[in-house]
Amino acid sequence: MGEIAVNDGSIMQEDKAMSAGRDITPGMDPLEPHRWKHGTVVAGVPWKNPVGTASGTFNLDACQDYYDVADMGAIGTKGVSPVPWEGNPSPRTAETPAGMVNSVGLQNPGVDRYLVDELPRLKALGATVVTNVAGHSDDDYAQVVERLADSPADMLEINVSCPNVSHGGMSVGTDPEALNRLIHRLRTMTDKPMVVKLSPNVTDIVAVAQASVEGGADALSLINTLVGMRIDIDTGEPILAQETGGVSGPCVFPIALGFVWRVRKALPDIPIIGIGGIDSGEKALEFLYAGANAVEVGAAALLDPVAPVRVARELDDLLDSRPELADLLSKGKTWK
Amino acid sequence: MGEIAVNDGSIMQEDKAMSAGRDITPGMDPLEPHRWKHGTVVAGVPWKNPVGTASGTFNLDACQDYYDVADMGAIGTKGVSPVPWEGNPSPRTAETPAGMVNSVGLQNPGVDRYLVDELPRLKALGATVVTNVAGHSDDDYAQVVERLADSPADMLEINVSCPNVSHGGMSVGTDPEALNRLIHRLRTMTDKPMVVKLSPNVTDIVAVAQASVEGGADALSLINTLVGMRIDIDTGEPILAQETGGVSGPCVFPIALGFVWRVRKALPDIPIIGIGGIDSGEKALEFLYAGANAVEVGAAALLDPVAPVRVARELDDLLDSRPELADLLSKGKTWK
Amino acid sequence: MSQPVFTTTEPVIDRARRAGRRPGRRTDVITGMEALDQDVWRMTIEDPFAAQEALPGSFVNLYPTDSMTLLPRPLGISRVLGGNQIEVIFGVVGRGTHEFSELRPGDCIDLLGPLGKGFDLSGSAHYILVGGGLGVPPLIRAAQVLREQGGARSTALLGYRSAHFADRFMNPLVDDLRSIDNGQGDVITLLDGLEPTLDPEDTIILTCGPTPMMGAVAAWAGKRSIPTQCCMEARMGCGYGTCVACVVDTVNGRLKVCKDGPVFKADDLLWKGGKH
Amino acid sequence: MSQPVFTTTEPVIDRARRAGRRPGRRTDVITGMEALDQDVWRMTIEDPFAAQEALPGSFVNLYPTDSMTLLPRPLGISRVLGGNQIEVIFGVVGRGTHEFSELRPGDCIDLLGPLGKGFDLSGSAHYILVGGGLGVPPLIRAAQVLREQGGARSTALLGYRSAHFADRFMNPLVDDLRSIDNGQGDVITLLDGLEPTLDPEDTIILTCGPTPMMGAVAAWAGKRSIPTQCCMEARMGCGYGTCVACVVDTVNGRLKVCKDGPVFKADDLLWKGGKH
Ligand SMILES: Cc1cc2nc3c(=O)[nH]c(=O)nc-3n(C[C@H](O)[C@H](O)[C@H](O)COP(=O)(O)OP(=O)(O)OC[C@H]3O[C@@H](n4cnc5c(N)ncnc54)[C@H](O)[C@@H]3O)c2cc1C
Ligand SMILES: Cc1cc2nc3c(=O)[nH]c(=O)nc-3n(C[C@H](O)[C@H](O)[C@H](O)COP(=O)(O)OP(=O)(O)OC[C@H]3O[C@@H](n4cnc5c(N)ncnc54)[C@H](O)[C@@H]3O)c2cc1C
Ligand SMILES: Cc1cc2nc3c(=O)[nH]c(=O)nc-3n(C[C@H](O)[C@H](O)[C@H](O)COP(=O)(O)O)c2cc1C
Ligand SMILES: Cc1cc2nc3c(=O)[nH]c(=O)nc-3n(C[C@H](O)[C@H](O)[C@H](O)COP(=O)(O)O)c2cc1C
Ligand code: FES
Ligand code: FES
Repeated sequence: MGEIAVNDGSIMQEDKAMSAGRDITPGMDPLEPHRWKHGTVVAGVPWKNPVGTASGTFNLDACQDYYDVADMGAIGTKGVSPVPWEGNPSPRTAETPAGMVNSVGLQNPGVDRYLVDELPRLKALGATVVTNVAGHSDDDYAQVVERLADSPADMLEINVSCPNVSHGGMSVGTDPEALNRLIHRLRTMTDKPMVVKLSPNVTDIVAVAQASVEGGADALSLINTLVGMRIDIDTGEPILAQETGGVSGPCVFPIALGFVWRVRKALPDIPIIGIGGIDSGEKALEFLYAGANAVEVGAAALLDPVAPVRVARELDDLLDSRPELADLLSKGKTWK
Repeated sequence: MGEIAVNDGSIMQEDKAMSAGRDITPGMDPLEPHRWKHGTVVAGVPWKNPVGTASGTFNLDACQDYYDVADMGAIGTKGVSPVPWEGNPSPRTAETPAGMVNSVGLQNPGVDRYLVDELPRLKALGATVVTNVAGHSDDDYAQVVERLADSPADMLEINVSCPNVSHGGMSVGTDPEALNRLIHRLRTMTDKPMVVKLSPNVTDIVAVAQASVEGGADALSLINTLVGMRIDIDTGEPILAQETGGVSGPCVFPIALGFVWRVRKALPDIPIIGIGGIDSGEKALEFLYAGANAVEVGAAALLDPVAPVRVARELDDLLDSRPELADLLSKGKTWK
Repeated sequence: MSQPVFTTTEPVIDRARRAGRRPGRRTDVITGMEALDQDVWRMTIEDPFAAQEALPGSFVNLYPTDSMTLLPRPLGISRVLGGNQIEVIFGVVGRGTHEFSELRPGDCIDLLGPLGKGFDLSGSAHYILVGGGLGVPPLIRAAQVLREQGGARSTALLGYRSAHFADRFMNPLVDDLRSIDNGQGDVITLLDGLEPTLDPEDTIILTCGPTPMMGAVAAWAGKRSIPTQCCMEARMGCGYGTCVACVVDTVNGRLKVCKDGPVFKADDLLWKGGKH
Repeated sequence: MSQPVFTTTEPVIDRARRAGRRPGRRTDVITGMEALDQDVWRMTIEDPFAAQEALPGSFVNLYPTDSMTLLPRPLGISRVLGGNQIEVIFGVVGRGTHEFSELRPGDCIDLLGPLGKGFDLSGSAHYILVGGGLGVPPLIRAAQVLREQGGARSTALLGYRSAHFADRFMNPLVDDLRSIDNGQGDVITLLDGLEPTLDPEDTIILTCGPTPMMGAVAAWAGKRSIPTQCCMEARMGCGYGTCVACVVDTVNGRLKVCKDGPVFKADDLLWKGGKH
């Protein structure tokens, strides 16, 4: 084997994909027909694989062009509010190193429209649906949960962690007492498995997690976005119209993993959906070892529509050689 | 201008540098002799340019091989404790997307050694020195500040935000009352400009900032590292011996910027040193527009010893075309 | 050591088609690269799917490789060439387009698309294509489709900052081409010049360019009751309709530029500072 | 469009020298690339500074380009070639070394160094170089320096998992070479075999390889009072002594592998589970 003279094109392509901050498995085809081998159970709800879409990064009309939504472990849908919300002014996105910051501000057509449009269509397609609930006040959340109580949604995810709305959102999610009160109230209104989505913008994640569980949460999902921003050095002004927004993408991965780890240590039994920077089966697997029952893919789906399916496929294969972990997950248990 | 057939080597080199998450200015030579054009003032202390080294990422013996320490706006030195600390077990670093996580745990030879070794040598070389103070308890901090009170250090930086020590460190920095008490006590012990270094792992940064200022802080520096971790998927175990550590590097940049922005909005007059993910003059400039008086370069210096000088040089040139900002900084004032 | 590439174009497209879906992001080969002006480039890319599905007004997401630039760069398709290539014309604005400008034939680039709803070219009328600078590319594709459809008359009115870099692509595709640069006036000057020959009842305006320019064109056309379609711009998070980052205010609410547009009826748009 | 490159090797080195400093991170050209075994590569890099300053035991930081792999990859310098090139021999372990293995002559790589304190070769004695697998490279450089210095006798004892991939580089540089692989035994087998010919008073052992192997060698030598130097490994944050990530416990406290080492006296090291 002597000196090798030249690079060839195929290496370049793979190098490029990796350097763009995308974790990819060479040769992986997410659309190839696949029989899922390793399922999970989150708060009693079976997922056919441990990978879902993260709220706000899935839209049925947009995504079903690219993959079969029934292939996902679960579909997390965009936050719905009691009435349509028009969100924040534009621009709503900026780039950050290995990530992005958004200030969409929960623009959505409201729960009534969701109930006649996206939800029934998703169910008809065979999806397991996690419906994300948004509000500006306790009453808002209550109104949405009430409307969803006897809908076909499989799980409700209470979003008390959006940094992009001025009331409700993150302000409830960072105050254990207020949060406990809210979850208590919502608990009386529905028997559906209720997931509380936690904010990373807190001093003590365990206190917030505990407040949710004591309030009656069946599961926790974390993390939502971290507060952040970018500034345009030509104008000296923030790039986002809303000034600050929520940071997500690969850059938040180690931070999200640390949050899941700490919550799992403190609360050994609560089901956890790990979210934050996942763009490969390997990163998903780190979350499972940190104690998550399942994961969701967010920003990565914005950069490639089929990313969630690809992550699910990669993870399914990685679990083949980890029978102990796969077995725990399939029984609704977690690592350690 | 017809079709162009081939790529050439020089383009490749620049592309590579950029894709590795390094922001570089082509052609920039940080070691070229340079007369600094744009200084700043932090809590009354003049810096010859607005760029310092961040604590824990500068070591005199290591760095002076590569550049003249007097070229920096200031030299932030590693946290010193009352007695030598041996830090955490190895491994102490892991990689994360566009960043790293460390759990050094403030290994340092103690304040006595610092006073006869690194500090006098730095002063003899003409450096402006920000001495970082570490402790496990209020008494620890007090002891170090006492020893430093009539040392030649130009500023003291109270590190109440290290996530890698079990007592003191981050636990003080996340509790406004405890922090206020500590700073109050230290204030009585020294007239040196006292900077409080804040943790990003808090719900309400403004409360912590305010507690510091009311306690007597002359300036704030932020951010220290964010709690995070990585897991080895071959073993299922954390990569760091200490399990979790502190995340830094380009990935934290938008988050750090958002923290500085919010503190500046709430406290228009307190001097701020912005830290987090800075690896170019442009990123430094974003911090100045967010309201910082100066910045410090941390993780970027680990990846290239001359990075702090390069950032200072790039910023010095960028400020040429921003006379209004340069003028404010030179007077100890900030943007907006 | 070299492993199979994860997404060469053809297999990705084939598999998606077999699955009844659109192909996701894939790595394409650049077939041509030409400097048209200072910091303006023309790039051709081999991608049979994009070539076959490109509507007039469609764009593609191109992705830089730098980890500071994860978000898509939406660029309008200017022409389809030879059935399996698309052409884009882009200006160097920031880091992403700078990186693109350094690519050369044989290099690879990641692509998603084609994306977006195109111009409605079903009406039979005299089409006036009013373009400004780097807004011209989608209008070239519109002219190409009009020419393929046959029947309709087309006139292009193009405004540039300086060099008339896109005239030579537009020229063979329209019946009449008039262009102007900042030294001489703007597209409204051209519209005013054309007006005497126009029958408002039999005219459709397609416009693409800076938003203030399109606002002025829409106002000009509105006064004359000439139906106008505008191809809008917005900062995008995904480019394919999933994130709601790219909104524009319309009489039908806040819509997504990437999926509900980029082409909107001028009458439906709420221009900054109220309607028109 | 192409701008001057920020750090070609020569100017960076020249400027640093003029300023009386060491050059920072720079972009070098790869001059040779050869597969030595399954997943073991030999790479040569043009860098006059590293070539001139390389001590026996020095390493260089090489940097992958992927944004997931920002930290340095420390690799021992195995030889200096022609006065302006260095050679490294590395195994493919993870993402960074995988990326390196796909580079080819003419490609570029970022480098910092040479770094670290080397073996002390000042004693006149019979040097026994005991290496394991990918720990052999720094010993090749030690043999090269011993040969350049002249005078001292040298014997290499090399242990491999399977293929004896480094023998052909070590062989011309030592007086005697004995190697072994897992099927036959380990370096202790070789040491035992050599023992009858050794005069402990006139012997110095240099060792580099997996830590347990070096521990065993140090214990073997300790019993016979043969002075031993070990070239240690640790996960690094910076590689040049600034971050205190890479520590090893010694009788003199927790020291930095990158700057106080990588070479330490076996007697100074506190081996896991107490001092030998
Ligand atoms: C539907 C559509 C079609 C377009 N077609 C063309 C075209 O044919 N030719 C052409 O030259 N340009 C076109 N643009 C604009 C082009 O997308 C931007 O110039 C490009 O994204 C700038 O990227 P950058 O990295 O160089 O700039 P940067 O300023 O570094 O980009 C930072 C971020 O802002 C976004 N951004 C910057 N400018 C714009 C802009 N004007 N519109 C939308 N996002 C922007 C980038 O995509 C990126 O996310 C189009 C935009 C849209 C929305
Ligand atoms: C002073 C020194 C000299 C070395 N010389 C050689 C040599 O000549 N030839 C050779 O093949 N290897 C050598 N190594 C080991 C080499 O550095 C690692 O194999 C390499 O860093 C692995 O990188 P990766 O990206 O492939 O692995 P990954 O596991 O993906 O790396 C992840 C992180 O762990 C670090 N890491 C992983 N393994 C090691 C290790 N064994 N030691 C230190 N850090 C590690 C990496 O640098 C990186 O920061 C040396 C190590 C040190 C400390
Ligand atoms: C554009 C965008 C919109 C989002 N909208 C919502 C939302 O409506 N509800 C919610 O709970 N989280 C929302 N999120 C947060 C994500 O669900 C996820 O928690 C976060 O982005 C971290 O994951 P990631 O790093 O994989 O993106 C949104 C994120 C993005 C990027
Ligand atoms: C290896 C390492 C050691 C650090 N040690 C200290 C320390 O001793 N005291 C302190 O206040 N901050 C310490 N920090 C935090 C940095 O000073 C800085 O606040 C943080 O890394 C964010 O900046 P960056 O993203 O530029 O690295 C350390 C950071 C790193 C990476
Ligand atoms: S950019 Fe995501 S919806 Fe348009
Ligand atoms: S790796 Fe930073 S001190 Fe050794």
